[in-house]
Amino acid sequence: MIESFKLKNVEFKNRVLVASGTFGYGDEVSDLVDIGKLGGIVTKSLSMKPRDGNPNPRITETASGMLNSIGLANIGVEKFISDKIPVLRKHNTIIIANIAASSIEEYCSVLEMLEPLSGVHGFEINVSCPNVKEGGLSFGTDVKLVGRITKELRRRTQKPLIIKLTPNVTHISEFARVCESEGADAVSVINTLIGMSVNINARKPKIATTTGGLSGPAIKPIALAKVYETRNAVKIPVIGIGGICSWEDAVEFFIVGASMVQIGTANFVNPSTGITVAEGIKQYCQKNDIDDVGKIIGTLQTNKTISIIDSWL
Amino acid sequence: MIESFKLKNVEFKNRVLVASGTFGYGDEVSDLVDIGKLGGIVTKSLSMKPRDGNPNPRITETASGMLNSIGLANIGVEKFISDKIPVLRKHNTIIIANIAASSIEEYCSVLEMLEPLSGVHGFEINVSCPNVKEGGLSFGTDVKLVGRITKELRRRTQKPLIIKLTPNVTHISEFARVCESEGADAVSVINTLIGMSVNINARKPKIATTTGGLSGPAIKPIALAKVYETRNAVKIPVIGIGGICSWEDAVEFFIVGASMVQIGTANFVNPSTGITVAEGIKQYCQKNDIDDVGKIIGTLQTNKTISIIDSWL
Amino acid sequence: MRQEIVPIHSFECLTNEILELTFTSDYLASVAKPGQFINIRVDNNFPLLRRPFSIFNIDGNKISIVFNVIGTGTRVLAKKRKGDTIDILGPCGNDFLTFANGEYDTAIFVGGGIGVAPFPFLTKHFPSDKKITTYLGARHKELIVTKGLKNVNISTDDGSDGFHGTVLDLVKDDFKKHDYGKTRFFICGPTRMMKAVAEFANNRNSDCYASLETDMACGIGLCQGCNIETNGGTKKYALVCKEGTIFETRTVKLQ
Amino acid sequence: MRQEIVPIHSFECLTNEILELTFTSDYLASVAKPGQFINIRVDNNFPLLRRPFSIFNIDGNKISIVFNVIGTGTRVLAKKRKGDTIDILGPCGNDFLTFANGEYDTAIFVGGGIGVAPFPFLTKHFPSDKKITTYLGARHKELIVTKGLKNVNISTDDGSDGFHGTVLDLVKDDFKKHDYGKTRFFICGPTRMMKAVAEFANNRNSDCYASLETDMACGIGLCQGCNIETNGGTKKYALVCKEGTIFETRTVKLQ
Ligand SMILES: Cc1cc2nc3c(=O)[nH]c(=O)nc-3n(C[C@H](O)[C@H](O)[C@H](O)COP(=O)(O)OP(=O)(O)OC[C@H]3O[C@@H](n4cnc5c(N)ncnc54)[C@H](O)[C@@H]3O)c2cc1C
Ligand SMILES: Cc1cc2nc3c(=O)[nH]c(=O)nc-3n(C[C@H](O)[C@H](O)[C@H](O)COP(=O)(O)OP(=O)(O)OC[C@H]3O[C@@H](n4cnc5c(N)ncnc54)[C@H](O)[C@@H]3O)c2cc1C
Ligand SMILES: Cc1cc2nc3c(=O)[nH]c(=O)nc-3n(C[C@H](O)[C@H](O)[C@H](O)COP(=O)(O)O)c2cc1C
Ligand SMILES: Cc1cc2nc3c(=O)[nH]c(=O)nc-3n(C[C@H](O)[C@H](O)[C@H](O)COP(=O)(O)O)c2cc1C
Ligand code: FES
Ligand code: FES
Repeated sequence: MIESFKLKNVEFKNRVLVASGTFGYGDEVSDLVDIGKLGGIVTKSLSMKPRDGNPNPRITETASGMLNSIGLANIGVEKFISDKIPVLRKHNTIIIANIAASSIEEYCSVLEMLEPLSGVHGFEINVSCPNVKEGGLSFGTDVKLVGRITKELRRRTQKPLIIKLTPNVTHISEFARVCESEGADAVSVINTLIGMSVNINARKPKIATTTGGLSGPAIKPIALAKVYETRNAVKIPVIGIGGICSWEDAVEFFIVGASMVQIGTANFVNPSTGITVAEGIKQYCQKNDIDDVGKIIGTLQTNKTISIIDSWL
Repeated sequence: MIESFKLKNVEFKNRVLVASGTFGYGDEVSDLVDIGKLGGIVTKSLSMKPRDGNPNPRITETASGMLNSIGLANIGVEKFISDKIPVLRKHNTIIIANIAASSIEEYCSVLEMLEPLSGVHGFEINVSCPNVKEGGLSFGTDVKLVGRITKELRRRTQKPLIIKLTPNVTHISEFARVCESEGADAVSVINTLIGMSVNINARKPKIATTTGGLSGPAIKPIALAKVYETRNAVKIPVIGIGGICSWEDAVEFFIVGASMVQIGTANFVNPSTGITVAEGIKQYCQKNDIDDVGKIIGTLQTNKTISIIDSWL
Repeated sequence: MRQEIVPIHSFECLTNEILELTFTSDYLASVAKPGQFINIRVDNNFPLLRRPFSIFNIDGNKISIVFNVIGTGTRVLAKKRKGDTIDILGPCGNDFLTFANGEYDTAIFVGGGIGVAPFPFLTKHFPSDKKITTYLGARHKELIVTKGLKNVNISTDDGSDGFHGTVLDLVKDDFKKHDYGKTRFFICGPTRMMKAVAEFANNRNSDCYASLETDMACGIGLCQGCNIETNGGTKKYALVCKEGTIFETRTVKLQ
Repeated sequence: MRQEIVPIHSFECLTNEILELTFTSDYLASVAKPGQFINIRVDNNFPLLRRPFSIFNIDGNKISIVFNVIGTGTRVLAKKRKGDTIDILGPCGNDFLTFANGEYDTAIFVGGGIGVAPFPFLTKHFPSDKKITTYLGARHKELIVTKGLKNVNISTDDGSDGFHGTVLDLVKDDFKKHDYGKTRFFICGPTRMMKAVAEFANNRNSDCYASLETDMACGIGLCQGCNIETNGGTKKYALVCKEGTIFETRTVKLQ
């Protein structure tokens, strides 16, 4: 039974990764989780300088979900290289460095520092970051900027380059297309949705930054629809993310067209979710005589008799 | 204690309405719910011709939410006028006719038929409909078309004109602004989010149309953020919709800036939610010596020390 | 129709897999009819939507339902205890008795799996001038409930109880052995089974009344989510929760 | 640290509002220290996140927590029964005993409301060369738990038990009457109360170790959601779940 997946020159032992910002640098839970069984780890977003992150409160629970505004608190790329890579190397899994930045130059510089290191197998680019030059508007909602970021980074790396798209746009497929045409190897879909929650007694937002990112099972239907839209627009692999808690959830993403999946919020509930999901997928395939997980990808059977024009909500 | 709210020339006895498509035409549950206690009823979307709606299955449950793709099944405006308005007149509440259409002309014609009738107090325009001329792309994601619809309808009605915006866009505030400048009296925020769900055994979408509209508590954080964004962009009232199940939920919407709220999915669980929400709001105000519900609107206290540029997720 | 918070009176295991939950409601007991269902909010927060259950029996002011644990909602329900309350809305839907009168000799009840649920209550109130023959089919014997039924014939897919085969095979087999005269069918179960039995019945020129099942968001006609395609009526679709759940099988497309 | 599914051994009402839940875990019993907490998944689906609870007592392989019902999670937890299982992750956080040794005569324990939770277990294992004086404050008497504590002084906001006033007023009052020598404070409760007591302690040149509470998504250092601002350390924020929950109050900004 083939569980593995190859992206450019990198082979993932299975199609289940842990999502950026939800698994630290892999060293927090090595006593709880057998990390070698994961397809890969996407690191917390790394920026050039260390970032303290946002004031508290940074998180709040919502119905079947949570809001967060950690503020990309991270140790900075230098400390990552000196302190974390030696530890990460010991895990027998693929390490994808996720990069966040507030200018195109910063994206490039962080990537260039990591490119030569054999402990980093590929890159995922978080474009849901405020563009300082544009007064803080997110890169990820501007299709031209996402194209330029992809182009600049592509020139600088031989490793797999994955662009992580934000769902907070009208047509995510436009963004996926520009990533594809500028040479990205894959797109990750989705990052968190903008949301908020209010403490009605204090009349204050429940997280300090007013709005935050919504994640968890609540967003799974939205994520599936975005993956499906993306998959129908591009030929490069789509990595499905959003509310995955079980192998059944992961299989839904495969069926709509995701080539790999990432586990985010569920790690907070069960740090070993990634492993139980990977094992569940394997058993599902064995039970159903599927000899390669890849054969499930994009197998959704839709009702062809319904035209778009008829499909009013 | 003032509970009422005046929109243009229409006075709502309280700020809680039931949302389009979730309360029929008010005649399904008159034995269960004392409709006279609602601020108002927004009717199921009405189109020129009757619509059968989409094939089954049309609904499926998701984590703290549901997907629907009813297909705007409705009896058509003529039958609405002949069969439903006489019944609706008997309810001592405000009736807002929600209009759906597949061309600007159709929006205008339906509105013109309803405009002279005293049983209809105002209009809510559902722009999340496929524009047949554009091959089925939604009107609601094209800011120019939403502007034109508003302009054309405004010329044809003296009654409150409310545009119901879709959340499936990058900047909902742009849409609210064009509605305001073309003369809308209010905007409703939000309609459902595009989502999907898969039956992994059959490898088929759980609803016949593949994608559907996500509603319920799961989307409340997104709806609050969209209302907040809209409220900060326009001066006309914003009607908050999305996942409201309790008076506490409604107060969250008021605090972020909604002038009224609508109850959707919660009606399916407890058909009298609108009334319990309205009563809860009243009691909350009395307990807190608030003499007018309006005094809560837009009272959110945000942390001014955090700039946009710093507020990375 | 009312929404009520009612106390659970008792819990009973009818088999290793099937539970009977009994609660108290004067109102429901006084108005509910065989074939109607109630819509239960199993918990305050999760799952979001109510779950529909057929009325299994009414005795004084005690109403009972039967169910087996198949997912989130039924799992939560199975954890309730005597003295806990549940939030119910009902009675919903039309009733079998509306279709009970007419010119036929024997009422044929066919229940597939948990589709047995409405028949005990129906048996109790069925016009006494008709004979009743009941057929139950299920995957295995732990899904067979005979409480409150008359003249029961059993089939199981695995042969662990009664006839080894589908319930339709059982019916066909039994019909060869007996003459039930003019028959009318009342059926409830998985759609595929109902489709097969309905064809058999309609081919014999028997009317067949089926209690249909679809996903439901509201159960009371508000959401329009429970549609089924009709066979050449004036409307393309009917709402199962309100216009049904019971339909004459020739009027709807079972699929 | 482990994730385990453990059986509930017993449930006891300590007051009309406070429940003690006891479960069995050989592992946890062998490693957990006073002041540490466990993170409980109260149900499979809802609420989504685990809920943190301090370890109240360990006796053999029986571990107990105490709580009162304040929201969704604690309501679900209160419905569990002996024999049900719960999903726990722990032990999490640092422990009070690390800060117990030193040059002082009396350990002052101050618990506000359910903040009493860690003190019985701490009392049991506290270095025997120290005297202990305990102060409990709560809104009213149903929130007062004295089980397993030594030398307890009580205050309630409504005067229904003990001193009528805040726990800080009680401490001040009692300190006027007695000489406790050199003191060190160990406190847990609502942030406002901890801030006030910490100021009092620090003003007396006593160290004050507070077990802090923040919303937590993971409880194990993965999400970075539980930050608290530090007082001029090298880092602006510390993670309560991992670097705490116990901090010397001069090192963090309580607000
Ligand atoms: C009018 C009506 C009357 C009903 N009467 C009864 C009754 O008396 N007793 C009873 O036990 N059930 C009855 N049902 C079915 C019952 O409502 C469902 O079993 C219940 O909603 C399942 O809820 P759940 O949350 O446990 O399962 P879910 O978590 O919603 O579903 C679990 C799994 O089971 C599948 N599933 C869900 N529903 C069904 C189904 N009906 N058949 C097969 N697979 C399904 C789902 O696809 C999913 O994979 C009735 C349904 C209707 C519409
Ligand atoms: C390290 C740590 C140890 C803890 N130990 C214990 C313990 O031993 N016993 C115990 O009972 N609790 C303890 N708590 C608090 C406990 O985790 C919360 O009470 C619990 O998470 C509430 O869950 P809920 O779902 O019932 O409430 P929710 O539904 O999450 O909240 C209900 C309402 O209460 C408010 N609320 C939530 N948490 C608190 C709070 N801590 N204080 C005041 N209001 C709040 C919410 O804003 C909301 O309005 C501890 C917390 C931490 C961080
Ligand atoms: C607490 C938290 C921190 C996150 N930090 C990052 C991050 O640093 N970089 C990034 O690209 N995504 C980040 N994400 C987004 C997740 O990687 C993921 O895209 C999102 O949460 C949706 O998946 P989920 O529903 O499985 O959580 C974070 C999410 C959470 C909940
Ligand atoms: C079953 C269903 C049918 C709906 N039909 C309509 C409709 O006909 N017209 C419309 O403008 N909105 C329709 N909506 C959207 C709701 O009015 C509302 O905007 C949305 O459900 C979000 O609110 P909620 O989370 O409270 O349900 C429908 C929603 C549901 C769930
Ligand atoms: S279930 Fe809502 S209309 Fe039938
Ligand atoms: S709660 Fe997640 S890091 Fe502390």
